[in-house]
Amino acid sequence: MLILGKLINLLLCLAAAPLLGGIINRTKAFFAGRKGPSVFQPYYDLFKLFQKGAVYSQTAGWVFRAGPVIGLASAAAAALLMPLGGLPAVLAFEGDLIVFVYLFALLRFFLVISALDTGSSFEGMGAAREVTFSALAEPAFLLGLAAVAKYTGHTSLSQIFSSLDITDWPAAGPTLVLVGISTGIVFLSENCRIPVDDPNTHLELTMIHEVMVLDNGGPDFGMILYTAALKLWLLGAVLAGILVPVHTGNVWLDTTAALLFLALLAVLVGVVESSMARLRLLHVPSLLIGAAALSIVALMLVCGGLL
Amino acid sequence: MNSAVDLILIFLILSNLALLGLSRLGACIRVAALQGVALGLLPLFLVESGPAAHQLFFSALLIGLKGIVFPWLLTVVLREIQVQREIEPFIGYGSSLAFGTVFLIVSLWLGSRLPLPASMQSGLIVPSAFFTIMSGFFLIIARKKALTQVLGYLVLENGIYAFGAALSENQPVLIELGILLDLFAAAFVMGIAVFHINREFEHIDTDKLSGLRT
Amino acid sequence: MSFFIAGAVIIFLSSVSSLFFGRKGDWASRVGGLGTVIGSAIALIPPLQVLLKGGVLSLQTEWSIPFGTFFIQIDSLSAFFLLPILVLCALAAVYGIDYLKAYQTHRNLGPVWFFFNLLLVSMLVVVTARNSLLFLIAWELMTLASFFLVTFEHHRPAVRQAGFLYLLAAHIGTAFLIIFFVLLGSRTGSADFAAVPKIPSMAADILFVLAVIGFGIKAGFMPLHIWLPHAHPAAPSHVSAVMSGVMIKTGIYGLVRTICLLQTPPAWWGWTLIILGAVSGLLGALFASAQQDLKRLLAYCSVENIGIIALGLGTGLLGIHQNHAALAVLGIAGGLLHVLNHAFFKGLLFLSAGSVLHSTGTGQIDRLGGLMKQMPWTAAAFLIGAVAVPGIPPLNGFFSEFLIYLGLFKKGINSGLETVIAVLLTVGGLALIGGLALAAFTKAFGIVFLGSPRSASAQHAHEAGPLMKTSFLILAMLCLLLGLFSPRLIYVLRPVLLSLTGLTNEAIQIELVQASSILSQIVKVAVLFGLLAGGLFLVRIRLLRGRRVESAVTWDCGYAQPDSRMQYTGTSFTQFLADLFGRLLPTRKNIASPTGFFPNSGQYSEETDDSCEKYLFRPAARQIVRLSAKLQWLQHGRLQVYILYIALALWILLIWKLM
Amino acid sequence: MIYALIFIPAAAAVLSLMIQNDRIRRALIVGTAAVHTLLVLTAWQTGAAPRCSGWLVLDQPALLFLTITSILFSACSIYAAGYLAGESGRTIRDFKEGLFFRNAPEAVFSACLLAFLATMTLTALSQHLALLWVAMEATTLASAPLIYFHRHHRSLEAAWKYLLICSVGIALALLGTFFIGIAVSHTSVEDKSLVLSNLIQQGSRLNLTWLKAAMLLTLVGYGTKMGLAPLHTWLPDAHSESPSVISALLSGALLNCAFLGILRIVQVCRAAGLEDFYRPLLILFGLLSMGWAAVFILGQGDFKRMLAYSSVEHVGILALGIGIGTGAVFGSMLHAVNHSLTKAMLFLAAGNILGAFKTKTISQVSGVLERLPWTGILWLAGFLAITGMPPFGLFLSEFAIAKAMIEQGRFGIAAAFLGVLTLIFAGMASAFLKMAQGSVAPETAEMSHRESFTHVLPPLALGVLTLLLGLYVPPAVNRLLHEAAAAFGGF
Repeated sequence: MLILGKLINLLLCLAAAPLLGGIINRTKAFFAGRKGPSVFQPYYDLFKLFQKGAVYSQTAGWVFRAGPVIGLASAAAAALLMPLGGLPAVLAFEGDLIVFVYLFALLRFFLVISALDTGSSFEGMGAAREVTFSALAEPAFLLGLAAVAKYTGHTSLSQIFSSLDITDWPAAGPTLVLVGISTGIVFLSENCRIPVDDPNTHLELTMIHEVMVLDNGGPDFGMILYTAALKLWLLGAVLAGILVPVHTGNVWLDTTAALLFLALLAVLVGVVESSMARLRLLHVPSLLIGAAALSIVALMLVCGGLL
Repeated sequence: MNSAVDLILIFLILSNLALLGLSRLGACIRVAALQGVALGLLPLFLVESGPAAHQLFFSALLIGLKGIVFPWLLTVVLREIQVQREIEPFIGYGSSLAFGTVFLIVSLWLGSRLPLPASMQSGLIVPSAFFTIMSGFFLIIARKKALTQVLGYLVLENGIYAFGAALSENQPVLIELGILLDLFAAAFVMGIAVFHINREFEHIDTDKLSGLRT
Repeated sequence: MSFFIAGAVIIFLSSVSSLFFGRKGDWASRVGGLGTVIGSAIALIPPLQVLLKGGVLSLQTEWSIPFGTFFIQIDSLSAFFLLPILVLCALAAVYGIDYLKAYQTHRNLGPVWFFFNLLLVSMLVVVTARNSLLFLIAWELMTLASFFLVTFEHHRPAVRQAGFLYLLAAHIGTAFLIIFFVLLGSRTGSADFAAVPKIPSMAADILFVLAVIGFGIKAGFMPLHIWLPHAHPAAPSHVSAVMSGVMIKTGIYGLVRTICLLQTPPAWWGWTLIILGAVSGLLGALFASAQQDLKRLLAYCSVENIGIIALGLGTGLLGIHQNHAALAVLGIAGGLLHVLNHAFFKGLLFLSAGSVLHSTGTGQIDRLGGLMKQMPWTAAAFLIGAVAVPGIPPLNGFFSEFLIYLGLFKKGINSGLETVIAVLLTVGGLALIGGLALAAFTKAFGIVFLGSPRSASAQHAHEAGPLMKTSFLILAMLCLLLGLFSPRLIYVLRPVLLSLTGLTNEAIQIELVQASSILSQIVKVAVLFGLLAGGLFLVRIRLLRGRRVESAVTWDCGYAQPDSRMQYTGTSFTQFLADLFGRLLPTRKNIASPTGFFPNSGQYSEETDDSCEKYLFRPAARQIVRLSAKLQWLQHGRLQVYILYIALALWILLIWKLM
Repeated sequence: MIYALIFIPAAAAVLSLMIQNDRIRRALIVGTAAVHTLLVLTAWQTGAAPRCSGWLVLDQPALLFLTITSILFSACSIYAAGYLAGESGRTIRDFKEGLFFRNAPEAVFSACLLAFLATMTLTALSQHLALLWVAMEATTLASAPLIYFHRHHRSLEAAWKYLLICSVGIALALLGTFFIGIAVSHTSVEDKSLVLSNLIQQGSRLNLTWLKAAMLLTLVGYGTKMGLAPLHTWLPDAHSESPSVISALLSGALLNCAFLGILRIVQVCRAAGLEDFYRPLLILFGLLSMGWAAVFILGQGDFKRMLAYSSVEHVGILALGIGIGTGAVFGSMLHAVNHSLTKAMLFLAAGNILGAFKTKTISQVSGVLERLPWTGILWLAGFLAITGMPPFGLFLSEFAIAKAMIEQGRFGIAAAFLGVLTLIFAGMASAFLKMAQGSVAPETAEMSHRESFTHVLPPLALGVLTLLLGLYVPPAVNRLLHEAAAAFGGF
C-alpha cells in the first residue's frame, strides 16, 4: 500500500503537472472574455514539441543541450521528496527539505548557464535577473520552511506535512499564514508569474524566465516547459501542505483536498494575472525581501516564545 | 683654605656668566683659558694635607693645556678663519644671561640634593660645577660657530673637571689621566675638524651643517 | 611517524635540490614536482593510518633553542588537515610542472620549487607541531614561502603591492599569535601544547580573542581578509590553489586546536564565530559576484567558504555550550567537512582558472568567453567546481553545508530568541550565501567558458597540457567522490569531535550514525538524479533521431548578425545585484557616455573595491603615515637641537629622579 | 692573552701607518682580524687570566661581546680589503651632487680601523670604570676619521656631528663615573677603587643618591654612544655617510660596546639594590627609541638611513630587554648577537647596492634581485631577519623579550612593543621589497657591476650565522648567553 501510494503520488505529479498551466490559461481566458484553449492544451503543446526537430545556435555547445535535461532531472528528483495530501513521498528522510530546495538551485544553475551558452544578450539579461531574484527568494523560502520545521519539530517534508493538522490552525494560524504568504510570493516568483514576471508578453526586455529559453526549441523546449510545470506543481504542493493540512485519516480524502487546493491555486494565479499588472523590475527585490521578512516573523513566532 | 676654594669657584661662576654674555670670540677664548687656569689650581687647595707631587704635576699639565695650548690652538684657528665675533646667535646675549641665572638656581638646587661627603668641604663645589656644565651645554646649543661649540665643549669639560678635582684625593691617577687624554684628543681632533669645515664650506657656521636630516 | 618524517624530508630535500637546477627550468620542475609527489605519497601513510585506525603518533626530541622542543604529533585533527594538504599539494605540483613551462625560458624556476615545497613542509609542521615555538617558526615559514610564491611575478607593481599587503597582514597576525602562545604557555607552564587546566574565564576569553584575530587573519575572516583578494590572484595558479585550498585552512586548524586546548567554550565564542562567519560568508559571496577578475572572484569565494566553515564551527560551539549533542556534532562535523570539501573544489577551480590564464593570458572575465570550445576539459572541470561551490547537490559542497543546516533544523533547540537569531544567521545566511555564490559562479562559468569569445586571446586559447589536465580532473573526480562517500567520511571525525565537544563517545556515535544514514539517503537521491539525467539524455537522443537538427545563429530578436560584443558581459551580469547591494559594494562606475548625433563610441565599466579596505584600513594607514610625517621635524639636521635633546634628557631625568 | 688581544691590533695599527704598499696593508688588516678571532676562540676554550690587578678581566659578558666584535670585524676586514681595492686613491665623482672629492689616505684609514678594533677590545675587557670610559672615548676618536673617509662635505658634517655629540655624551659619562667615585667615597672600607668587582662587593654600602645620579649620567652618556633616542641623533648621519663597511662596524660592534658600558653600571646598580630605579628608565628609553625609529623608518627615503634608524630601534629593544628583566635579559643578550650579525650583513649588502646603483635613494633602486642576485637574496634575507621573522635569530630574541613582558603582566608595554615592531615592519617592508623586487630601471641597466667574492662572502657568512642561530643555538653559546644574562639581572 505504501509503495503504491508513493507510486501514485509520483505518477500524479508527473502526469497532472501540466494541467495546472492549462487551468491558469483557461481562467485568464475567462476573465478576458475569451473561450480560451482547452485545459489540456499544455499536453498538446508538449506532444507537438517532442515531435519536432531542433535548431541550435552555432555558438552553443553541450551545456546548452544538457541544460534542459539536467533541469528536468532535478525537478523530477525533487518530485521524489514531495508528499501530497495523504500520499507519501517516494523518499523521506531528515533534512530532505534542504535537499528539495537545493535541487531547485541545481535546476536554476543549469538553466542559467545554458542560457548564457547562446551568447545572446537577451538570454544573458534574463539569466542575470534570474540569479538576482533567486538569491533573494531562496532565503525567504528556506526560512519559511525553517519556521514550519521548528513548529512541527521535523525536518522532513513528509513528516512536517503529516504532522501539521487543521487543528493546528487556531494556535499556529498566524505563523502558518505568514509562512503561507511568504511561500506564496516565492511560488509566484519561482514560477515566473505576475507580479514578478509576466509569462504572457513576449517583450523580451520585460521578462526574466521566458527570455532565458528564447533559443530553445523542439524536445529541449518541451522539457523546459514540462520542468516549469513540475516546478509549479511541487511548489504548489508545498503551499498545499502548509495551508490545507487536512488529515482525516482517509488517504483519498486528504489527497483530493490537496488536489482541489492545487486547482484552486491555479485559478487564483489566473485571477491574479488577469487583474494585476506586473511590478516594476526594480521593485521585485523589495517584494522578495518582504517575503523573507515575513518568514523571519514567522520564525520568531515559533521559536521566540511569542506563540 | 676654604676661602681660596670658594674664591676659585666664584670665579668659575662669574667666568661662565661672562662667556654667556660675550660676543667677541677672542675674549671668549681668553675667559675660557682663565677658567682653565683657575681649575688647575683648584685641587691644590682642596687637599687638607697639602698637594702631593703627582697632583702638582697634573695641575701644571692642566694649566699648561687649558691655559696655554688650547687658547693658542683656537686663536690660530680664529686667525685662520678670520672671524671676530659671533653674529646673530640663536639666543641673544641678554637672554643668554637670563638663562644663566636660571641655570644657577637649578644648579644650587641640584647641589642641595647631592651633598658631598663630609671630607669635601666646600658647599659651592657641586653647584658651580653643575653651572659650568650647563653653561657649556648652553654655548653649544645657542651659538652657531663651530669654534664656539668647541669652546662650549671645553667649558663643559671644565665643569666635569671640577668634580674630578673634588675626587682627586680619593681616586687614583687614572681619572686625571683620562681627563687629560680626553681633553687633548678631543680638542685636537675638533680643531682639525674645524679646519676641515672651514676649508670645505669656507665658513664655520654650523648653520650650513644641517644637510643631513630626517 | 617515520614515514611522515621521511616524506617531509624528501620534500624538503627536493626543495633544496631544485635550487641547483634553477637554470635548467624543466629539471627544477621535475625534481621539485617529483619530490613533492613522492614525499606526499609517503607522508600520507601515517595520517591515513590515524584516521582509519585511530590512535596518536608522536615524536619528541631535544632541540637546542630557547623554549623550543621538537615535538610533533599526528592526532586525528592533525591527520584530518594533513589529508587535503598532502593531496592538494601533490596535485598542484603535478599541475605546476606544466604550468611553469611558459616561464622556463626567461625565469629561474629553482626558487619557485624551493618555496613551493618549503610551503608544503611548513604546512606539514604547522598542523603537527605541539610546541609553541616550533609552531610559530613553521607558521612564519609558511607565510614567507607563500609570500615569495605570491611575488613570483614581482615585475608587476600590482603583484608587489599584493605581496607587501600579504606580508604585513601576516605579520600583524603573528604578533597576536605571539601574545596568544605566550599567555597559553604561562597558563600551562610549558611551551608544549597541553590542555589548559582550569583557568579564569576572563583569561580563556582573552586567549580566544587573540586566537580569532591571529588565526583569523590567515584564514581570511571578514574584515581581516583584505590581503586575500590581492594575494591569491597575484600568485601562480597552482600556488593560489594551495593557498586558497589548504594554507588559509591552517588558520581554521589553529582555531580548532585552540578550542581543543581551552575546553568548555562559553556561548559567546560560538556567537562570535557565527557572526564572523555570516559576515564573511555574505560579504565574501557578494564581493565575489561583483568581481571582474576570475582569480579575484575565486579569492573572495574563499572568504565566503571560510565564513561557512566558521558558521559550522560557531553553531557547533553553541551546541557544546547548550549541551545539545546534535547541534554540536553536526555543526562541527559540517564545518570540518567543509574544510576538506572546500580544499578540493577550490583547488579544482584555481587550477582550471589557471589554465585559462595560462592559455589566454588574462583573467579579466569580460575579455574572455567561449572557451569551452577550445578547452573542453578545463571547462568541464571548472563547471564541476562551480556547481560544488554554491553547495549544489550532488557535489561535495552540498554535503557539508547540509550538515550545518541539519543541526539547526533539528528538534529540541527551540530556546527562545537565541535560536531565532542563530537560525536566522545560519539558515538565512547560508541560503543567501548559496544564492549569491550561484550568481557569482554562473557568471564565472557562463561568461568565461560559454557564448562566443570576446577578445582575440580568448579566441586563440588552447587546452591545458596533459599534466595540468590530469591534476584538475583528479580533483574533479574527488569532488564527486567526496560527496558520495560523505556518509562514511564523517566517521573519521569522531575522535576530533570527542576531544572538541566533551561529549561521550556513545553520544557522538549516535549522532554520527544518524547523520550518516541521512547522508546516504541524499546519496540515494543523487544517484537517482544521475540515473534520471542519463535516462532523459537517452530519451532526448531518441527523440531527435531522424529529425531535422539545424544549426543557425543565435536568435536575437531579429538582429541578423549578432556579434560577440553584443553578449552580456560579466559586469552587466551582476550589475543588477551590485546595484541592489550598492551600499556594501563601493562600485566605481567609469562611464563615457556617447555624445553627439552620430555617436561612435561609448564606454561603461565598473570596478568594485573592497569596502573594508577602502573605508577601514586605508584611512587608518594614511593617518599613521601622516602622523609620522608630521613628527619628522624632530630631526631636521641642526646640531644645536640635537645637543639640546641630550641636555633636556639629562636635566629632566636629574630633576625628576632627584626630586 | 688579554694583552695580546689588545696590543696586537694596536701594534698593527701603528705598523700600517708605516707600510707603503697598499696590498700588504690590506693583508695586514685581514691577518690581524683573523688572529684576533683565533685568540677569542681560544679564549672560549681556555679562558683568560685577569691582568693589570683586575682592571682587565675576560668575564662572560666581555667574552660574549668580544666574540661578536671579533667575528664582525673579521667579516668586515675581508669586505674592507675588497672595498679599498676598488676605491684606490683617485678623485671620485659624488653621485649625489656631482662634486669631486678624494678619499682619506688609505694608510690613515687602515690604522684607524685597526685602532678601532683595539679600542673596542679594550672596552669589552675593562673592568675599571675609568678605564672603560677611556676606552669608550678612544673608540670615538678612532672611528671619527673612518666616518670622514670620503672627503666631501656631507661626510664631514656627519663626522663633525658624531664627534661633537658623542664627545658631549661621553663627557657626561665621565661625570657619571666621577659620581660613582663619590658614591664609593662614602663607604667606610679602604678599597675605594672603581674596579667593578670591588664595586659589586660593596654594593650595599654605596651612597645611593650619588649612585642614582651616576646611573642617570652614564645612561645618558653611554646612551648617546649607543644610540638611544633622543640621544641618537648622530647615528643616522654617521651611518649613512660613512663607507658601508664602517657603518657595519659602527652598528654591529660599537653600539654593543656602548651597551656593555651601560650594562657595567647596571651591574653596580644591581649590587646596590637599585633595580627598581634603573629598570623603568631603560624601559622608557627603549620604547622611546623604538617609537622614534618607527617614525623615521615610515616613509624613509634613504636606505642607509633606514638601516641606521633600524639600529636605533634595536638598541631600544636591547635596553628594553634589560629594563624588563627576568627572561628578557637573556633575550637582550641573544638580541645583541643577532642584531650585530644581521645589521652588519645588511650594511655590507647596502654597500654592494650603493656600488652598483650609485644612489642611496630607495625610490631609485629596483630590481636588485635581477641585477645583483646574491646581494638581492642577502638584502631580502636581511630584511626578514632584521624584522624578526623566523627562522632568523632575531625572532627568538624578540620572542624571548615579548614573552618576559607578557609573563610579567606588562601588557601595555608588550602591546606597544609588538605594535611598534609591526609599524617598523611595514615601513621596512615597503622599502626593501620595492628595492629587491621589480625590474631594473632602464637608465641604470647598462652600468655593469659584477658581484665580487669579497663583497658577497662576508655578508653571506653573517647571514648564515643568524639563520643558524634562529634554528639552533649551540649549547655552549646558550650557556654563555645565560651566564652573561645572569650578570645583568636575568637568568
